Amino acid sequence: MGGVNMADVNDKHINLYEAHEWKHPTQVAGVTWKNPVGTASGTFQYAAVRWFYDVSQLGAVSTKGCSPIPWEGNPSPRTAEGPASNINAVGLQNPGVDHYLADDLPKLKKAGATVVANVAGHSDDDYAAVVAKLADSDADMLEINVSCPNVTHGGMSVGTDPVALAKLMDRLRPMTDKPMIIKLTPNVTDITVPARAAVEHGADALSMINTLLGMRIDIRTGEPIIANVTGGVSGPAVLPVGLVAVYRTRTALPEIPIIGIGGVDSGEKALEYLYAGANAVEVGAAALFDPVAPLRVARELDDLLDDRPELAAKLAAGETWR
Amino acid sequence: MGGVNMADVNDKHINLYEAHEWKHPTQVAGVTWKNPVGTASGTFQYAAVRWFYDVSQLGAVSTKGCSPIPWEGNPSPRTAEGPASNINAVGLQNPGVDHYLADDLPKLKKAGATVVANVAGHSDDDYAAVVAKLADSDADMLEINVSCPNVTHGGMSVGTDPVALAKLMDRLRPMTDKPMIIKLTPNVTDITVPARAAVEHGADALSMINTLLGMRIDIRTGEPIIANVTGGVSGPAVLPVGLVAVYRTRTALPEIPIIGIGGVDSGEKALEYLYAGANAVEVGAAALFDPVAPLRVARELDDLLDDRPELAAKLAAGETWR
Amino acid sequence: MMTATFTPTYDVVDEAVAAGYFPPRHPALITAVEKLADRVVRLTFRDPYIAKHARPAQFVNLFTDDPLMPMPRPFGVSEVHGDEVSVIFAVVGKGTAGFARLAAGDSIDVLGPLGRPFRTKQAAHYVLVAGGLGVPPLIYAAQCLAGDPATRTTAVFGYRDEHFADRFVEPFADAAVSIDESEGNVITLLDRLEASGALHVEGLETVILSCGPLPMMKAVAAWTAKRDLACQLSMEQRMGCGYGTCVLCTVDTVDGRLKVCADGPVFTREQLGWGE
Amino acid sequence: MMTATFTPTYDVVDEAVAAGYFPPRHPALITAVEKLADRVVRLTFRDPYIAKHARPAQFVNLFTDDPLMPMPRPFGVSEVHGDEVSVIFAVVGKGTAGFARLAAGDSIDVLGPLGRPFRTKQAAHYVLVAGGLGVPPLIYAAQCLAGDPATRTTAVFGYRDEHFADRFVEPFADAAVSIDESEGNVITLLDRLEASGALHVEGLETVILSCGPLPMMKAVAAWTAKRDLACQLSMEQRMGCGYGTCVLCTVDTVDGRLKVCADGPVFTREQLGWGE
Ligand SMILES: Cc1cc2nc3c(=O)[nH]c(=O)nc-3n(C[C@H](O)[C@H](O)[C@H](O)COP(=O)(O)OP(=O)(O)OC[C@H]3O[C@@H](n4cnc5c(N)ncnc54)[C@H](O)[C@@H]3O)c2cc1C
Ligand SMILES: Cc1cc2nc3c(=O)[nH]c(=O)nc-3n(C[C@H](O)[C@H](O)[C@H](O)COP(=O)(O)OP(=O)(O)OC[C@H]3O[C@@H](n4cnc5c(N)ncnc54)[C@H](O)[C@@H]3O)c2cc1C
Ligand SMILES: Cc1cc2nc3c(=O)[nH]c(=O)nc-3n(C[C@H](O)[C@H](O)[C@H](O)COP(=O)(O)O)c2cc1C
Ligand SMILES: Cc1cc2nc3c(=O)[nH]c(=O)nc-3n(C[C@H](O)[C@H](O)[C@H](O)COP(=O)(O)O)c2cc1C
Ligand code: FES
Ligand code: FES
Repeated sequence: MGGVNMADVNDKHINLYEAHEWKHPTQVAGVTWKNPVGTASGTFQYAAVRWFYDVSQLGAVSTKGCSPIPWEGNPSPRTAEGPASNINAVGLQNPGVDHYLADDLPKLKKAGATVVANVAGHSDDDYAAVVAKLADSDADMLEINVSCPNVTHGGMSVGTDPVALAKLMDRLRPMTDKPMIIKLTPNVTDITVPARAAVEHGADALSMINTLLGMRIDIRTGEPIIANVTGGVSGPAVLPVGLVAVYRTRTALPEIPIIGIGGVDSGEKALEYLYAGANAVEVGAAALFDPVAPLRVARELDDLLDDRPELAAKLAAGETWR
Repeated sequence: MGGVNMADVNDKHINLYEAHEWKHPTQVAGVTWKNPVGTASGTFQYAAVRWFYDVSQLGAVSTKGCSPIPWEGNPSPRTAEGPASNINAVGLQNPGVDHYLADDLPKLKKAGATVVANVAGHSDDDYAAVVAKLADSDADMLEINVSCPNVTHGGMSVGTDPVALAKLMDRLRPMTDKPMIIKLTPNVTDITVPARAAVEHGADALSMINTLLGMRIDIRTGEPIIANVTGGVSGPAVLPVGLVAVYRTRTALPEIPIIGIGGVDSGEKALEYLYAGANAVEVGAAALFDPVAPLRVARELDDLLDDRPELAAKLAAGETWR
Repeated sequence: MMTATFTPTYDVVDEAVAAGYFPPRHPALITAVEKLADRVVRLTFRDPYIAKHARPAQFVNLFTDDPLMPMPRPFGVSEVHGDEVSVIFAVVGKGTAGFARLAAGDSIDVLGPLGRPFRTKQAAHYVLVAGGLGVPPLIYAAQCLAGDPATRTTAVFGYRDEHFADRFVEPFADAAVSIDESEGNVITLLDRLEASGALHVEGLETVILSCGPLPMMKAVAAWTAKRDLACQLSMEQRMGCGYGTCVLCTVDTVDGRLKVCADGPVFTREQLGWGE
Repeated sequence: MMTATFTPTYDVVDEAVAAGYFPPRHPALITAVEKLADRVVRLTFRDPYIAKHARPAQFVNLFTDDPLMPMPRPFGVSEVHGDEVSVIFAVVGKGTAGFARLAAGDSIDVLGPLGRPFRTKQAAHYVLVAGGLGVPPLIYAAQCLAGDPATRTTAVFGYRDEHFADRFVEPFADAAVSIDESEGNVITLLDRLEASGALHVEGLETVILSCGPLPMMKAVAAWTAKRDLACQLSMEQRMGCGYGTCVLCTVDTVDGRLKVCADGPVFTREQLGWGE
């Protein structure tokens, strides 16, 4: 009467709390990540996550978008659920770069994390002000968020306009030697256009995708659920959109390091991004649904790469599958 | 020991095969639909669907994109699964407009359906050739597909370029008095830009969204699953993206009739589109997963509208919620 | 069919704790599901960790097993008995509708306990003012304070119609009164208690702990402000994570936008700037 | 938990049929799930409609109950007994892995029977050539032809290793031979049968029905073309709907791109332009 119970059909048990020797590192713009899995900006706060796992175990942690002064973000409610997705409209609330330098960053470095400092701005001046302060900091890499759909100035308005993006890059690039990642939005017709603009103007790496514009309506009231009406869609639902962004960008720009983001919640999905041409991935919304998701993805991927020595070797050498 | 069994928690049983008096019609560009639910182009073929239900029961049926001559479409495999989505790369295979006029259209009209003839093209000439033949046909409405992501010419390349779209509209508009719906793509930064171009150049209505660009990779081979590499994402996952397209377009263009499409698989989701400002909805991928989905959505919505007399009255009068 | 059944191949809670961490999301065995009123359900699950650590106004994230609905559903702990934890919830949407269909023997994924509790260290007369589905944290406050001889508790519960939670709070509270909309609301009760002198307990400060719909809590805050009584309010907000990582759950306070999940859910009237 | 259990509140199949339509997707009760070999499973469900109407090479869409995986999984019918229908499948991905975890008493959503069957009206010696997971339609062909005194059937099955389907086809076929990769393939067997004269049955045309991996079917087509034997091949393609509405499942034929689900899955060698 009972169903078939095949060992190989069941999910493998990984004990996340056992010490683990990472087998498959990667390189992103010259920076070694001990594994190809990081956290995605806005879904990782050290103060919250440190209770759940040792953050130094991740490839890197990308911290919440940081602005020159504290920002209060959008009014609540800021979130709604989509089918297999989260919709967020934080609007980049954060305590500002000075707080970041005094508090989050030193704690993260002390904890042994490889830190990607995510930079937010409403204007070129804003971005420049933050980059100036981070230029000599302990951050390992900078990630310039020109792709937030939840602010009216800066954010996505830069990432969808290759001319504005080039101008911003020309301003920021000379300010620091730190590897500079540009984070791009999928809310464009052809993501390779801003990608190329960023690379031609000095980006060391690209990360993609930020969230897709979306909304939900409460059928009890007929009104949008999110106070800001629209938000950014992320989570499992966006996986195919993230993959195509990475794949097309890899094809258009064979040399640029790429961090693949969007819908990663398992080692297998991380692997898809690596096959699409990414050097590494970041885990976002999945961490909202389970705090340890990024570490679990890293562990699953580490095992999957055992069976893929060619891919693993390329990643370790700073190369990519395609 | 047993769980709570609340009648109101369980899904309501609707017998789709019982005769039903439709209570809540809508108007799209002056054409009455007996209910606000149609089929989405490419997911409805009369020859397949007629075995499952009486197609005259739908608000309308939008037929497969029709080209001047038969098109063979893309090589196989043409599809992959995304999380809560389908990815398709048909590439507009169809037997051409002459076959449509000789076969599908007369059969559909004989069956009592309200028919939206979807028009495909690789060039302005192609579109014009099809519209010329449909101008005096029995089709109730025309739907110009300038949003297919799976062809290299025409399709999305027109829908993402407001200048090209305006030019196409200027060519097609004088050719027919039939209500002309322009079907738009979400693969743009701001869908209200092509929407406005279409409306200013004579569109009677807009339908949105077509599919989002996406792909999957087979981790067994490291290669894309779809022969054409990329395809169009549709199904539950795209709901928030479709809603935002309708909402923003309604806000920008208060008067234009809009057909909301994307991820509708229940009366409740259809209702979200109506609250977002749509006059009607179309059901696409859901019909791949269950042939009778469009009819079920229509029946569920008909009941939901009973409790929303204000919305129902607006729709019947050709107005919208916002 | 692809539903996770409760066959824990390893104990993720123990492993996390042994390694010095907080337990991640994990499955818990459901031991009881009861209907309390129209669309109101009490669900109990076995979770020694949460049972041991939860404090009043702390909540747990419950997760549906439908991957179309991945977001956490937060619910205040309403009671703990041994290693069993109860929540009481209203069926408002698809997630709670699914939870209501669960039965003893099923499993449910949980994360918790989360949030900062009511501050109840001080010897005081705690007046537990709840409306509607705000009752759970106050039942649990009564339960936790029941063992403390230095405090007194009076439950003041307002319902729409059925008094579904009286029987849960009565065994714990020193006094309990309730009302439904046909008669009035919690302010009606507070006025009555005040008039009868029942709010005043010799030698104990009166502290109001409250949870319920926003208009009710604002009224309670105003009522306490007029009387200069301490007032702690447990807030609700749509959440992304429930553990402080996403900043999706903010409430406006005099100190700016704070997280309901990690800075709250309990805020003082003063923090919220209410009733001044 | 939100899994649909088999509690049919109404019989959607009967209602559809009574109204003159084909049944839509509906739940069916699973009556048996057996492991046949490493990652090969036989699943049986009760479905009087499909049991009554299915013909060899027709298939059923099975659906996972995980809404992240909404697409149909098509499987050829392998046997019908009374009102029970069997399929045999390999565990290749997450959908089939989920199906393998099902047990008798569970329910599964199905749509079918779909596609055009093998043409077997003609009195003939049907040689049923299958490789790997191509066996199900040929088991069912043997079963359906077993009752027909005007035909003869010979099953020719090739496996990678375990001969998991011999015991299903042997009761039905007039003769059955099988082989695995350690020894050769179906062409090895066809050559042997030809050499022994076993392919030839007095007064009956020899017709090859085949299903299996593409390279095998191409080899079979070439083999039959050389001998000018009729050859029908049951094809596979990734599908969107399985019932002809989406044009996602095409195969290149001499008549253009045809739908595997509605124009096939059975195509003649000539249609495919193979082996010429
Ligand atoms: C700290 C806290 C404690 C709570 N305690 C209780 C309790 O003890 N009993 C109780 O009945 N309810 C409580 N709630 C509200 C409860 O979380 C929601 O009613 C529930 O999440 C609705 O889920 P759903 O799937 O049925 O609704 P849906 O509308 O289908 O849910 C969609 C999304 O919106 C969220 N959501 C919807 N309504 C609310 C809401 N009012 N508050 C927060 N998120 C919401 C859901 O969590 C989910 O992410 C609490 C909320 C918070 C923030
Ligand atoms: C007409 C027909 C009859 C079939 N009969 C059988 C049979 O009797 N026994 C058997 O073991 N297999 C059969 N198959 C193949 C079977 O459908 C796939 O192995 C199965 O769908 C894989 O599902 P999955 O969820 O495990 O794989 P996943 O890779 O997780 O599935 C993802 C998607 O890809 C599709 N897919 C993946 N592989 C295939 C494939 N080879 N063919 C078609 N779709 C695929 C799935 O249907 C699903 O939509 C048949 C296919 C067709 C077209
Ligand atoms: C709550 C939330 C906040 C976010 N904040 C930021 C941010 O500050 N900066 C940024 O570059 N991206 C931000 N993002 C986008 C994510 O980093 C990521 O690009 C996106 O969510 C897609 O990945 P996912 O599908 O794994 O979530 C945020 C996402 C979420 C869900
Ligand atoms: C298989 C398939 C084929 C499609 N073909 C067409 C087409 O020919 N013309 C068109 O305008 N849209 C086409 N579409 C897009 C749908 O009409 C619809 O806009 C899209 O799928 C989003 O709706 P959904 O989420 O309900 O599927 C097709 C979609 C699918 C899934
Ligand atoms: S819900 Fe994520 S910070 Fe509160
Ligand atoms: S799978 Fe849809 S037409 Fe064949």
